[in-house]
Amino acid sequence: MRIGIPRQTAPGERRVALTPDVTRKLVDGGHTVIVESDAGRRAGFTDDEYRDAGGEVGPAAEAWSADFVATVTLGDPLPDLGPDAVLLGLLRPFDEPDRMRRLAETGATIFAFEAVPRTTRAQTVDALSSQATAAGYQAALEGATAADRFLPMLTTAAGTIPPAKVLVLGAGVAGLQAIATARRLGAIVAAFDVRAAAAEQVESLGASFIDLDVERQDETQTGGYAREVADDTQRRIMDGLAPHVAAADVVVTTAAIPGRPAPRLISKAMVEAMRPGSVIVDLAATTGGNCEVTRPGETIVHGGVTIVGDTDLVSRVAHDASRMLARNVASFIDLITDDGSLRLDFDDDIVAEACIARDGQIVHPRLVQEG
Amino acid sequence: MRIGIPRQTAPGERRVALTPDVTRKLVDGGHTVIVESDAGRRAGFTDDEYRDAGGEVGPAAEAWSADFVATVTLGDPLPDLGPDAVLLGLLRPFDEPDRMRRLAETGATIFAFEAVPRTTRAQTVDALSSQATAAGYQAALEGATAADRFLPMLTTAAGTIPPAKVLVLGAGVAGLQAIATARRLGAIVAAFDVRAAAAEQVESLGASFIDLDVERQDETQTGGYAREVADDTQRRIMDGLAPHVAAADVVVTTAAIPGRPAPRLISKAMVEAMRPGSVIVDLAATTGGNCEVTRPGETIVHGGVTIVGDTDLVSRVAHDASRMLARNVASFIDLITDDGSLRLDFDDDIVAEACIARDGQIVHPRLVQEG
Amino acid sequence: MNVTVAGYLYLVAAALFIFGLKRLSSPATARRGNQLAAAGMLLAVVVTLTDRQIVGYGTIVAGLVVGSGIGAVLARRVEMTAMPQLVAAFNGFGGGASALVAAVELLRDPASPLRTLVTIALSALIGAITFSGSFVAYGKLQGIVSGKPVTYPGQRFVDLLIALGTLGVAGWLATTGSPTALWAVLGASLLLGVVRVLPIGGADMPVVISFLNSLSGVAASMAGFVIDSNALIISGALVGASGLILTNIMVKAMNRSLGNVLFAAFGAEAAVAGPGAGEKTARSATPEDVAITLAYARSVIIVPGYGLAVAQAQHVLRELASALESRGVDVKYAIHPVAGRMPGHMNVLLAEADVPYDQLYDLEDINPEFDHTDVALVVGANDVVNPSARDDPSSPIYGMPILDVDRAQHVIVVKRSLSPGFAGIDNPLFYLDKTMMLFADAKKGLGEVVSAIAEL
Amino acid sequence: MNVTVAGYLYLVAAALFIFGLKRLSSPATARRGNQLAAAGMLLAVVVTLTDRQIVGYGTIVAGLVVGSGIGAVLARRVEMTAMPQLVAAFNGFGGGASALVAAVELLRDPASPLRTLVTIALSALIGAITFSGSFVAYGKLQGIVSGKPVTYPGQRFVDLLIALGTLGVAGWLATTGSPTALWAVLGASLLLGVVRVLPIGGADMPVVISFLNSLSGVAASMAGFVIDSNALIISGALVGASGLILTNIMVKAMNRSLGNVLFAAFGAEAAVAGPGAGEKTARSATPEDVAITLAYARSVIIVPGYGLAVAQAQHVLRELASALESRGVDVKYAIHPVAGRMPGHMNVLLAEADVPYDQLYDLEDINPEFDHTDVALVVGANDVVNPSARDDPSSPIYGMPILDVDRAQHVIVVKRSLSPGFAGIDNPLFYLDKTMMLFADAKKGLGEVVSAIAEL
Amino acid sequence: MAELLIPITVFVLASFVGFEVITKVPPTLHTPLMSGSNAISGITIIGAIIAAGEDVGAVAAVLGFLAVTFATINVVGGFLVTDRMLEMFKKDRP
Amino acid sequence: MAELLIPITVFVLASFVGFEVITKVPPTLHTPLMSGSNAISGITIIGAIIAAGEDVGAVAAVLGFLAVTFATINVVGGFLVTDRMLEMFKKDRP
Ligand SMILES: NC(=O)c1ccc[n+]([C@@H]2O[C@H](COP(=O)([O-])OP(=O)(O)OC[C@H]3O[C@@H](n4cnc5c(N)ncnc54)[C@H](OP(=O)(O)O)[C@@H]3O)[C@@H](O)[C@H]2O)c1
Ligand SMILES: NC(=O)c1ccc[n+]([C@@H]2O[C@H](COP(=O)([O-])OP(=O)(O)OC[C@H]3O[C@@H](n4cnc5c(N)ncnc54)[C@H](OP(=O)(O)O)[C@@H]3O)[C@@H](O)[C@H]2O)c1
Ligand SMILES: NC(=O)c1ccc[n+]([C@@H]2O[C@H](COP(=O)([O-])OP(=O)(O)OC[C@H]3O[C@@H](n4cnc5c(N)ncnc54)[C@H](O)[C@@H]3O)[C@@H](O)[C@H]2O)c1
Ligand SMILES: NC(=O)c1ccc[n+]([C@@H]2O[C@H](COP(=O)([O-])OP(=O)(O)OC[C@H]3O[C@@H](n4cnc5c(N)ncnc54)[C@H](O)[C@@H]3O)[C@@H](O)[C@H]2O)c1
Repeated sequence: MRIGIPRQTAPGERRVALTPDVTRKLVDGGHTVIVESDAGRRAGFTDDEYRDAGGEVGPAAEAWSADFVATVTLGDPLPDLGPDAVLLGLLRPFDEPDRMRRLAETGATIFAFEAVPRTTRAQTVDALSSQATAAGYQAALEGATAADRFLPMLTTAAGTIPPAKVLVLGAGVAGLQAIATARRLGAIVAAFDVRAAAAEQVESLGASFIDLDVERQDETQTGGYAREVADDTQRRIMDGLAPHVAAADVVVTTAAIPGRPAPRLISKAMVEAMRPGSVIVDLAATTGGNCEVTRPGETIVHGGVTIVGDTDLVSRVAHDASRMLARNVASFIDLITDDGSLRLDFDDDIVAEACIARDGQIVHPRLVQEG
Repeated sequence: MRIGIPRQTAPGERRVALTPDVTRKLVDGGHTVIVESDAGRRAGFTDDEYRDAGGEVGPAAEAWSADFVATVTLGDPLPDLGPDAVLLGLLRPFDEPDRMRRLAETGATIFAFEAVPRTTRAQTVDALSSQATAAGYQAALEGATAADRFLPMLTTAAGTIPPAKVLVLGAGVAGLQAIATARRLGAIVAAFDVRAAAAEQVESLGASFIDLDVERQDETQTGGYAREVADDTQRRIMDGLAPHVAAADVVVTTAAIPGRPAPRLISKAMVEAMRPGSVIVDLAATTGGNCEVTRPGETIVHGGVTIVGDTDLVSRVAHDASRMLARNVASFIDLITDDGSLRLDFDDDIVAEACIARDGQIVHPRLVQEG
Repeated sequence: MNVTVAGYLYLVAAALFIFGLKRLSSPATARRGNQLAAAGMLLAVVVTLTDRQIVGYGTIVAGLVVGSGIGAVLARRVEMTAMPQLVAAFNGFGGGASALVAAVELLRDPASPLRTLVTIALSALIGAITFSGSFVAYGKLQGIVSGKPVTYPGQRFVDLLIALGTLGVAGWLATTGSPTALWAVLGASLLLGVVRVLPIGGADMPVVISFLNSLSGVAASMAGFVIDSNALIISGALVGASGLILTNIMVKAMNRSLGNVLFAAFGAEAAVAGPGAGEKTARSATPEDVAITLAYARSVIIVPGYGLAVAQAQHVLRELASALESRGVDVKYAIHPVAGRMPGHMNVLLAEADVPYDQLYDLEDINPEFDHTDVALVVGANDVVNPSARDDPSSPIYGMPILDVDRAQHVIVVKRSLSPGFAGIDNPLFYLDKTMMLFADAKKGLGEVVSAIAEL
Repeated sequence: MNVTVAGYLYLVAAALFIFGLKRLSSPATARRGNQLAAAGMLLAVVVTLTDRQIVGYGTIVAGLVVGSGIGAVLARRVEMTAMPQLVAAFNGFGGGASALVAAVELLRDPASPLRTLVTIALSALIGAITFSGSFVAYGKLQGIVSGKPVTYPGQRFVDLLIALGTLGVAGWLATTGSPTALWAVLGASLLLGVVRVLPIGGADMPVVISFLNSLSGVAASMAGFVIDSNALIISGALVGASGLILTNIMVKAMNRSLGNVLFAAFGAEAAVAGPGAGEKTARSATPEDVAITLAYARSVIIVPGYGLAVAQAQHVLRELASALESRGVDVKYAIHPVAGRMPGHMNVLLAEADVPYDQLYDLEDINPEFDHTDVALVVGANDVVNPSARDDPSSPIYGMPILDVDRAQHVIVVKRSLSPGFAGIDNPLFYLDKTMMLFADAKKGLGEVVSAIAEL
Repeated sequence: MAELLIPITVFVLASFVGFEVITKVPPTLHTPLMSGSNAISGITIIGAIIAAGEDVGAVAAVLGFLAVTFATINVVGGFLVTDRMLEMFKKDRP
Repeated sequence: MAELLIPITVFVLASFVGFEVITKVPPTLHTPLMSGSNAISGITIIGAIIAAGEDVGAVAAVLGFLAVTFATINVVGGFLVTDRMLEMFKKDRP
């Protein structure tokens, strides 16, 4: 099978969908890999490394016209795909359904990582998890760097500096990683989530869970994801969080509900109650932000509080994020090939569920219903 | 005694020489504290907090005309001091001797933290240490944040990410703190220094020491500081470091020799041998940088390698750095006051050695000789 | 042989028994201890054969030859798993021998003084109980007699009657020396042994055997009083006392009391079975079992899982690993890519406990090693070591790569219960013969294992 | 009293001694053990007084009264620090009594059979050596005799001569029963005791006393053979054997061998003295000493310093703290602002070992607590606990605030030697009476303390 | 009871030794230890030999023969099987 | 030597008990244990009482008196001083 790896064109995007080491594995497995020139440069991989690994380096058109194309995201304009093309990537199908429909019209078979089920078996294909890991790690670091305080406790001749307080809202994959990273740095970490299982998970990282008196959602019925909460619950959550936000030196917010705008957890007033010099890193910025003040894509200072709304956090760890993504891509290729050639097996639940469109038709139930 | 705390005017400087909590202690000790309006704002302290602590908030002139003025650094132009004034701060006397001489002409008594001896008893006054602590911590964080890799090892469904390699050059106060911070984040840390005692100190933080075959300096004869090395030693060091630099994902350099330009440890060629995406944080940028490519005050990218030459790293932890500095200031005030009023005791070795100029004369031996 | 010399040689034999027993209680020296004791026994037998005024060697030699043959064949042939019941049988033979010695002595001189008759009666009584009781225990372990406690209404009353009757005839024997009384004592005691052991469940048999063994020691001691032999008195007392202590240790390890095991066990035995476990049973182990299995291993692979994080047991795990390493055990950590609840969860934990990176192994690197690893120690992991992901195409997690812990010699799993992990499915690993379950919170359980290792 | 009853009562007394000794070897039960043994002794004395055919009670009562008075007064009056020498003296009296018993027996019947004479000779010999040896030990400890080993050229040869002579007269006594020989044996043995103990240094006296105690047990046992008393034989053998084991344990704790202590100690005693320590000596402790001091404390404050970091001992320190906490000891960490070599150095270490923040105390918060703290455990810290910074205006570090560990009840310092810290100055803390030094690399030393605590 | 004083003294002392000797036995050694001490309790073989060596009629002879046989089974089998169990602890450490 | 068989048996067994009873003694207990076992070795007081109770002349009487006195000092003083030492371990733990 010919595998095409185009260079990313979305602004700020530094990742690449395949790395030289994974390229070698695929080539050894009988595939041909065509990498667009400079595709890996911003993630720290040179064209030469791809060549050394057995890949071919070529122009964009060649990468895009392969049997199977793996991209990180979709830029503007949408690529021209032939009806036989197979595309895989973080395509944001539920956030940008219209672009998806337009892409479907090409007749190509389209797989989105966002639609991969969150099952145990699917974990090697789960790019949402791998990229959220990077996002959570980077978010904690950005918060620590931007804060005007030390995270760890320091007892020095010039007095004792107490440890900083870090608050993490939303304890999914990214949130947990942010917790772990802040804990490594020595901060006192607290976290909140609406999922029932989150409390134990937060505590399993040595952080404390903020127990607000709101219904805990049983995630097992929703594929692991949280549901939107009622308005009054929302208000109760915000009221409950207010003192914790005010006391925090660094807040990392990651709360998300797939295909919905991010839940609002921090109001402008709550930001203004924070100590000048403290920081909010809003990982939900892409879907509107968990914080009222967040400006997606920007870092702003509001009343002395820095609010990081940058949407390229994952790209700041492009090298390792690409490595993980590349493994996800390779694992997916494993699922859809047989002895080096394409064989789409829609009986496999991962392949079936990940498919957004084929034969010119949107097939994913969520998009079909909505459309 | 009237203590004046002016607002900092040097560009990028966010620290303040006194914090509200230390203000309260001094006020309780019978002093009057005059804080220039907004002096603490950029370090996260409001004028109200100073007022609550018993300080007076006033214009710049009032702060500068106090009996004793504590500043972080000196801005441009130099302040007007009366002959009775007593000034304390991080004044860079050995780096900017001419400005010091001009200031001395005012007849004021001038103390520089840089001249405080590095003795056990002097540690509470040792602002170089406290600020280097902040610098080292922040440098490691900046390096981690700017790197396109994870620092810790991560075993995930999308493969195992090996831990990043961090290299610290110069294991003084800042270097050791950088080592500790990188280790907290899970990196594999190696370090180098020319001082004989450094190896044990580096290892006491769980990092490994790079043992190049160069003479180890016995620091006990030079007040704890390193001396300049001969040119050929310099070359041997650079040759020895080259493979370590090339393999590192993050390099933090802190090597310094008081009053001299920073030793050159990383050449342009060595930078070019690094993997694109890796980072150098050059804490020695103020004195020219340990890296040939460093541009003081700027972050640049050279051949894919980010070189952070920013000179305001300490100001990025302004809040806690100010807290520590304030304790140093208060400890110094303790040494020069008796029952709430000024009593300069030049028999005290700390007071004597810290004094740069008085009665219109430069008195510090190092500047006297040089001048 | 001079009687005095013989006396001293018997003393030497007794000393060898003492040294032997002492060594038997530590794994490192146990084998040597057994050999010492055997040497002592040989010495005692040789001395007896040469010293005493023995009229006919015929029966003796015949008995020795037949007995050695049977004993040796049984001991060599038996399978490892059948050893406990064999010990029970041997014990029964020993008790029987004591009873028979008493019988012969009585027959030789029914007009012995009272104190001799008392000891004869005791020896016969205890010997016979040991004999029949041991063989019932044998039957239960071997599956010939039902392993379940055999009970019926009024049992306690009947038992009491039999016990009183036995004591009565023993009294008769002691006061009269009548051979009839002897047969009555033997009969009643045999019966008593049977009815006392039948109601006890199979799982408690080791304790019963140990207790009967202690009794048979006392019987030997009594026989020593009868024939006035210090060697018998000392050795019998030794076994009686050490057996009692051992019984007590075993009972404590089961969190029971001896009385409870011997008398109160009329209820059914509680086997640990998980939800959906069906007929399978998991073997529950004590921290001491785990400690010794780990401490005497050459190589241990530790598999941490989400439970380790929940229990925040990373530090005590690291303590355990250092304790093992300082005993020369080779310790590695196998990190499954999805162990825990977030990518890198185990890395965070182990970094906190400062486990060196070079002890951490990825799935692909470690899986080939399980084959030649003595013990896989699974701490709070479940799905990531579930063999059905590999072997059972109908499993919802079929196809997920797992850590092949089931290929190690022994598997120890530390978790609180048999309840499933994240994927919500049962784990056949827990029911393997080679698996021991330490049911405990990981922090507490591992802490106990660490203490137990320190005491080895 | 019936002889048989007396015999059984003696057996009871002996059993009480056994129980007593057993309990004496664990801190929790030691006192009760001593009382049990005393009760056994009372029983034995009462039985003896009522049982034996005693002709005149006069001397006996006089002896009992005088002896009790002296014993009680000495035991009550002595200062804590003088206890070891008192034990030596008591031991000497015991040995003397055994020798005297042998003497009286000989005088009563010089024509006793050989075996009685042999035991009389042994009893006299061992008893007299114990007597004189113990009093020399007493003198050394009390400072009456020089604590230094007394040596002269040719000593070994002279000693050998005396020993051979003693054996010779003992042989003479055993074969002839001559009273002259008795006096000769007594005299020679007394001399032998003196010359054998004089060359041993004062620091080794406890071992010598323990060994002599074991000997006096053997002497009592010999006396038992003489007067045919099982009580004496058993008790004497008990003390003889347990004393030997105890001696061995003590010798091992000093990293020596018994032979080395008794014979090879002709060299000078090595006192640990630091550079510039002048006349001061630091008290070196074993990990076991440290373990028991910590384990039986109510509150412990741990003071980490640069040495902890150098040794990378943070994890084992944390293990130690958890072991103590699980025994109910209150544990805190005192962090000096400049401990280590960089600001926050200790924080980094303790965070790595996951010590909870709320157990860390600043200098100002913890200093008032040392006064009512049982033990301050200083691990690799030096300058930050140097009292001269507080007390000695001439010290280069005078004026630096320190952690007032010297105000705690006991101070334990773990470091490799007496060498100074960063500031390069001597530390008077190490030479305080209340300070024990554990000379070891912190990781190794603390590891041994942890093991020792597990074994308590 | 006077004649019993000595044997009882011996019995008591031996019991103490028995109690003391077994202190902390790890669970895996429970079975071997039980088996080994069971073999020691086969010391009754001495009594059996003496009994079988006497000439007190046919019944006694049969009983004596049985006694020796039983005791020998206990002793020989006991020590051998213990040894087999202990073979599993190959890795003897000092 | 035949008469010695029994006492020697007793001696050997008692020695075993003595060896076994002392297993692991923490160093702080060394002195009290030594002191306590020293008091027990004062059992020679029995011999002393018997010796002093006999009537075999003045010398023997004096020696007997001394023997009782010495032994009593050992016993009484020994147990008392041990008790004082052990008072320091107030905090008995089970
Ligand atoms: N790594 C990831 O990124 C990620 C993310 C989401 C989901 N997952 C899933 O999580 C699972 C991870 O597998 P795993 O083997 O690590 O965990 P697991 O299968 O969830 O099993 C954890 C086991 O730990 C035990 N446990 C819980 N608390 C304990 C305590 N305090 N002490 C001792 N044991 C305790 C539980 O049994 P008891 O209740 O009987 O004690 C449970 O069976 C996989 O199914 C994976 O797909 C992973
Ligand atoms: N905190 C800071 O920022 C800073 C910076 C620079 C200097 N200082 C100075 O450093 C000193 C710190 O005081 P401190 O009490 O922490 O340390 P210290 O006074 O330097 O003493 C450390 C002690 O640790 C012992 N040690 C070294 N390695 C050891 C090992 N492996 N195991 C056990 N012990 C070991 C050494 O004794 P042995 O050799 O006998 O074992 C030494 O005496 C102060 O004088 C302070 O002024 C502090
Ligand atoms: N295959 C697997 O086994 C697997 C792999 C990875 C993740 N997961 C599971 O998938 C789930 C989702 O993880 P994710 O990181 O992708 O989630 P996500 O990005 O969709 O959401 C992030 C977190 O925000 C939380 N959240 C939503 N609304 C909130 C509100 N109003 N207030 C507070 N928190 C709110 C969610 O509960 C979630 O934990 C988790 O349960 C995770 O354990 C399973
Ligand atoms: N009072 C005290 O006891 C006290 C307090 C703080 C610091 N100190 C000591 O003061 C000394 C200086 O600390 P600092 O951080 O201010 O030093 P610094 O900022 O002057 O220099 C930083 C480090 O660079 C090193 N260096 C210089 N030239 C080098 C070269 N060519 N190659 C590699 N490394 C080179 C130096 O050895 C030093 O460790 C240290 O020894 C420190 O321990 C003592």
